[in-house]
Amino acid sequence: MAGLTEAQVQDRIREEAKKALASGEVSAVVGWTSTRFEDKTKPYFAETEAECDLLVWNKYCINGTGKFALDDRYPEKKIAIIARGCDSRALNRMLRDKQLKRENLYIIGVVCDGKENAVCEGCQHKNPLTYDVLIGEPVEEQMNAERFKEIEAFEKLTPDQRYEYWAKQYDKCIHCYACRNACPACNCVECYADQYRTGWQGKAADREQNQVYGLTRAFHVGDRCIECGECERVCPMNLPIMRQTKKMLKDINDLFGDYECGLPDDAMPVLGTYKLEDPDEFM
Amino acid sequence: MTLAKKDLNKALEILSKDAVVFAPTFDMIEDPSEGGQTMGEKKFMPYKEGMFIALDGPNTVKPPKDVLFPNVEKMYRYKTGENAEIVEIFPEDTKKILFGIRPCDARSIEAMDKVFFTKDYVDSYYAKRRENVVIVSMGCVEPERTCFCDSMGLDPNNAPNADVMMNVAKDSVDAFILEAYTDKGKELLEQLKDLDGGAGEAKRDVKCSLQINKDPELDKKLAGMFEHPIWDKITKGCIGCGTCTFVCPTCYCFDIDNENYGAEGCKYRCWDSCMFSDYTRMAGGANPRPTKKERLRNRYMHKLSYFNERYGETLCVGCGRCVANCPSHLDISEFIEKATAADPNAETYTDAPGKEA
Amino acid sequence: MAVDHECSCNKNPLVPSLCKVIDVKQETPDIQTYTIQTLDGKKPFSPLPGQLAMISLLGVGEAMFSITAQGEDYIQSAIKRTGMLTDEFHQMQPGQVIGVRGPYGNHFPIDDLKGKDVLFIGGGVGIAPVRSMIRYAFEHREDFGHIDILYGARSSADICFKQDCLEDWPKQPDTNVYITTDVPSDDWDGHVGFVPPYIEEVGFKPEGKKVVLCGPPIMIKLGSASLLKLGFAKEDIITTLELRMKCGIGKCGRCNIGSKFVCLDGPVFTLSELDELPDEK
Amino acid sequence: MSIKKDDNWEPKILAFCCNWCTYTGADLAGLNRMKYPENVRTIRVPCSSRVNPQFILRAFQKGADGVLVCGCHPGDCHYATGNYFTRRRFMLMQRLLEYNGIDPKRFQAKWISGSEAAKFRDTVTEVSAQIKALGPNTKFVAPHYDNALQAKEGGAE
Repeated sequence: MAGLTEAQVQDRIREEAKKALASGEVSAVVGWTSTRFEDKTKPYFAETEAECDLLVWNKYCINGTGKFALDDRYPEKKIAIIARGCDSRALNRMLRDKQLKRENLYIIGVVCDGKENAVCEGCQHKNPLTYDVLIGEPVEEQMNAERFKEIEAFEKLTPDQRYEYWAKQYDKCIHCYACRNACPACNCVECYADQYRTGWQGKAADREQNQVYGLTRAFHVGDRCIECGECERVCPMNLPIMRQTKKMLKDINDLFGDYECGLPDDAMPVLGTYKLEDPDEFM
Repeated sequence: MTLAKKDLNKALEILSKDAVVFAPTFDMIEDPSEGGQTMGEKKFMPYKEGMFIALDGPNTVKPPKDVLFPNVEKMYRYKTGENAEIVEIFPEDTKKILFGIRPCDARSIEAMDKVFFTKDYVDSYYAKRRENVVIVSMGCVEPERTCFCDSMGLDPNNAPNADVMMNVAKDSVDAFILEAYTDKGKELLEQLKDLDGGAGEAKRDVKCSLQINKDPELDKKLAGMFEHPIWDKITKGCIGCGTCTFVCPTCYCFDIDNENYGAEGCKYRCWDSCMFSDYTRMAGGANPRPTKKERLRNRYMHKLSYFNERYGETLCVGCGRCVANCPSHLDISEFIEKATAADPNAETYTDAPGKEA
Repeated sequence: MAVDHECSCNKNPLVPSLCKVIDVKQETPDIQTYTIQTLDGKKPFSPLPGQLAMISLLGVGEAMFSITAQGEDYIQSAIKRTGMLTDEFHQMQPGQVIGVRGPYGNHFPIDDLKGKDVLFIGGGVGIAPVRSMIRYAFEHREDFGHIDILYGARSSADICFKQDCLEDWPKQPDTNVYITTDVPSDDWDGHVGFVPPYIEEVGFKPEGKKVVLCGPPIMIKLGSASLLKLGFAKEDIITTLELRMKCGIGKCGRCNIGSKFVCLDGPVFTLSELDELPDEK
Repeated sequence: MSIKKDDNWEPKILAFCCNWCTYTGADLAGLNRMKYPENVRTIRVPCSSRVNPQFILRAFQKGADGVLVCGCHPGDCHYATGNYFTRRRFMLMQRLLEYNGIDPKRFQAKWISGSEAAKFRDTVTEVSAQIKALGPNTKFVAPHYDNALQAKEGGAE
C-alpha cells in the first residue's frame, strides 16, 4: 500500500491518541488492542498516556468503534474515536439520527486498507468521511459493482424456497441481540425489544418471535443501514442478517434513486421523508 | 469396552432404538441461491440414520444444556375469565442420551444439578428431564485454542459425573475405549456388547491449549473486589449483548412469561441473560444494575465468586465458548489472570505495564 | 436469617394454584388491598410475617408481593400501582380468579423480637410488609415490650391502612403511633416532614429496642443513618428488600445481591447482614 | 407439504382503514347496501401511516390470510402528508415480505376515498377472491401452543 506502513499507522495512532488525551478535552480514546490471540483484537478505551501505547493497528482490527460513542450520551468530556471509513459512517449515522453531538466527538480518522473481514471486500469507503485529524493518504475509492449480487441471486428463488431458508435461519437465532447492540443504526434510547411488557417482542427464542425480531429490525434499520457488516460479524449463530437489510437498500435504490447511508450530508433516511413524484403502486 | 470408530454409527443406531440420542454434528441449511447446502453450526442433534458424528474438532457453538433446560419450556396452560383453570404441562417422558459431550459440558450439568436440585426447592421440570438423561462423555481429542478447563480444575480427559466415559484408545486412533461409571452407564454398555472389541487402555493425556494463571483462592479475593477499579476498565469494550450467556453451558438464569391465545394461554420459561437491561429492571423503572459495568461484573462474579460461596464450586468450566464467540473478543480467562495479578486494595487500575497503582 | 422452607418435592413449586379475590379495598388513590381465598373458601397457605407471595393475573403476568395480613381463611396483600401489571391488578373486582404461589422467602425474626421493645418504621407502601409483623405483635401482645410505630406517607390522602394507623393501633396498650406526611394539607393536623428527620426528632432510645424498617430505598438508606446516629446497632435494624423476582425459589437468578437471593435468603435482612453484601440494591 | 383445499374455506382478511377516507367509504358502501365479502375485518386507524409494519407481521402470525391497508389518495391526507410516508413504507414492506416468501397479493395497499364506496367494494371483493385462490396462509403463522409442544418434542432445538 502506498503511503504509511502498518507499523507507521500504529505509531501515528498512538501519537494522536496521546495528543488528544494531553489536550485535556478528551476522556478516552477508543481503538483496538491486542488479545492473547494473534488474529484477534478487541475494542479498547485508552484513558492514560501509557495506555495509548497498547493501541494497535493491524488487519485484525475488525470491531466497529463508532457505537461506543453512545455509551455515555451526556459526557462531561469529548470521546475520541479511532475511525476507519465504516466507523466514520457509523458516527455520521448516529449524528444524523441526533443521537450524538458532534462537539462531543473527536474523530481520529484512519485510512483503512481492508481487514480480515468478509464485508471489507465490497467496501466503498475506505477513507474516513468525517474526522478531526486524518492518518494516512486517502486512497481511491472503488465502487462495488456486486453490491447487490447476493440479493439478486436470492430473489430468483421461489417464494417457498425463500421462506424455508429464512425460517431455518431464524430457528437458529438465540435472541442474544448482538446484531442490535453492534449496529450503529440501532441507536434508539430504548429498543422496542427491551420493552417486552408492551407485547411487541416475546422473549422466547422460537421461530415465531425470531421472525418478528428479524424482520422488524431489518425494516427499522433497512433505510439507515451503512453496510458495515457488524451485525453479521457478531452473530454467534452466523445468520445472514445483511441479506435482509441489503434487500431493503436494493429496493430503495431501485425505487427512489441512488442511496447510500452514513455520508456526511443531511439526507433524511428514505422512510423519514417523501417526494411527491414517488412511484405509486397503490392506485 | 472397545468400540471401533467404524462402528460408531452402528452403536448409535442401537442406542436410538429406545432413546433419543443427541450427538454433535453439523447442521445443514439449504441455500439454493448459493448452489446447494451451506454448512451450518456444529450442534447436538437427535441421531438420524447415517448422521455424521463430529466427536473431534471444535466444541459445539451452543452447549448441550438445552436438552435438560430447553430454551423455551412450557410450564402450564391456563384459561382466564369465568372458566379459569391451570393445567400443568410435563416435559416429555422419553429417555435421552447425551452422546459425546465434553468433560467441560458434563461438569456444567453437575453445576446445574446443584442449582435445580438443592437449596430447599427442586425444580420439577429440570428434575423430570434429568432423570431421563444418560451422559456419555467424550474426552477431548484436540482442545481448541480457547480451552482452559484444566486451569479451572477440570480434567479434559475425564468427566467424573458421566454415566459412560469414552476416550480414544491408547494404541489406535480408530477405536474408542468406553467405561461405565454408573448403573445407567452399565446398562447402556450392555446394549452395545455385540460391538465390543475387548478390553483396552484409554488415551488420557490431553492438555488444554490455554494454561492460565489463576489464584486458587480467586473466589475469596474477588469477593473483596466488588468496588475495584478493574471493573471500569475491563467492561468498557462490552457491547451488552447476551451471546456469552447463551453459549455458556452453566448459565441457567431464566425468565417466565406468557403467551395468550384469546382467553387461553400458556406460561413458559425461557433463557434469560443477565446482560440485558430488562433483567433486573423493576416496575417503575429502578434498576440496580443500570449499565454494562454492573451487569458484566455480576456475571463474572457469579461465575467466579458468588457460586463458590453458595454451592462450593466455580461456575466457569473453562469451555472457552464465550471467549470464542464474544463479538468484542472479551476474554474471561484474561480477566481471571488480571484479577489474579491485581492488588485488591488498589485505588486505580490500568492495563499499561509497570503502572499498576 | 435463613429459614427452612417446606419441602416441595411432591409439588411443582412454579405452578400457582387458583384463588379468588373476595374483597378489594382502596387504601389510597394508588394502593389497593386484596383479600385472597382459595376457590373453596380456605386460606391459601399460612405465611409467617414478612414472607412473600407470587400473585399472578392469568394472561397478564405475575409478580412478588408481600403478605400484609392473614386471617383464619384468607391472606391479604396491598399492591401499589406502578407499572403495567399492577395497573391490571387495580382493575380487579371481587370474584376475580388469580393464581397464587408461595409463601416465599424468610420472615421477620420473631424469636429475636420477642421480649423486646420494637420500633416499626414504614414509608409509603413499605408499611405493607411491616404491618404483617405489627399485626403479629398485637396478636401476641404479651410477648413484646413497648411498641412504637412511625409511618410516613406523601400526603394525608396517601396514608395506607387508615383504620389501623389512625384508629386501631393508637388504642393498643403500651403503644405509640407517629404519623407524618411529606407535604401539609388542609385536612391533616399531624406532623409534616420526611421520615428520617422525624426519627431523630422523636429521639427513640436504642436500649433494648429492635427496629423493623421498610420503605423506598432512599428512605431505608437515610432512615437507617438516622437510627445509627441515635445509637442503634446495625444488628438491631431489620429491613426487608425488594428486587425483581421471577421464580421465587432461588433458581432464576435475577434477585441476587452477591451470593444471596432475595427471594430465598431474604427479603428480611439486618443492616449488619446487608453490610456483608455488595452494594447493589 | 400440502394443504387440503376446502371449498367452504373463507379467508380471514384484515383491513386497516384510514378514519378520514376508507372507513367512511366502507360506511357509505354499507349505507348503499352494497354487498361485499364478509370475511374482511376492518380496523379503523387515524391515518394509513399509523400502520406499523409490525402490525402486518403480527396479523399473519395470529392467523390473517391477507392484510389490506387503505388510505387517502396522495394529496388528500387529512394530516397533509401522512400517506406519502405510507406509500414509501409499504412499497418496501411488500417487497421485503415477498423476499421472505409471502405472496405480494397477501399484503396490499390501496387508496380509497370517502366517496369511493364502489371502489371499496371492488377492492375488497378482488382481494378476497385473490386470497381465496391462494388458499390459507401458512407462512409466519404462529403455531398454537399444543402444536408447539409437539414440535418441540424430541428435545434440543
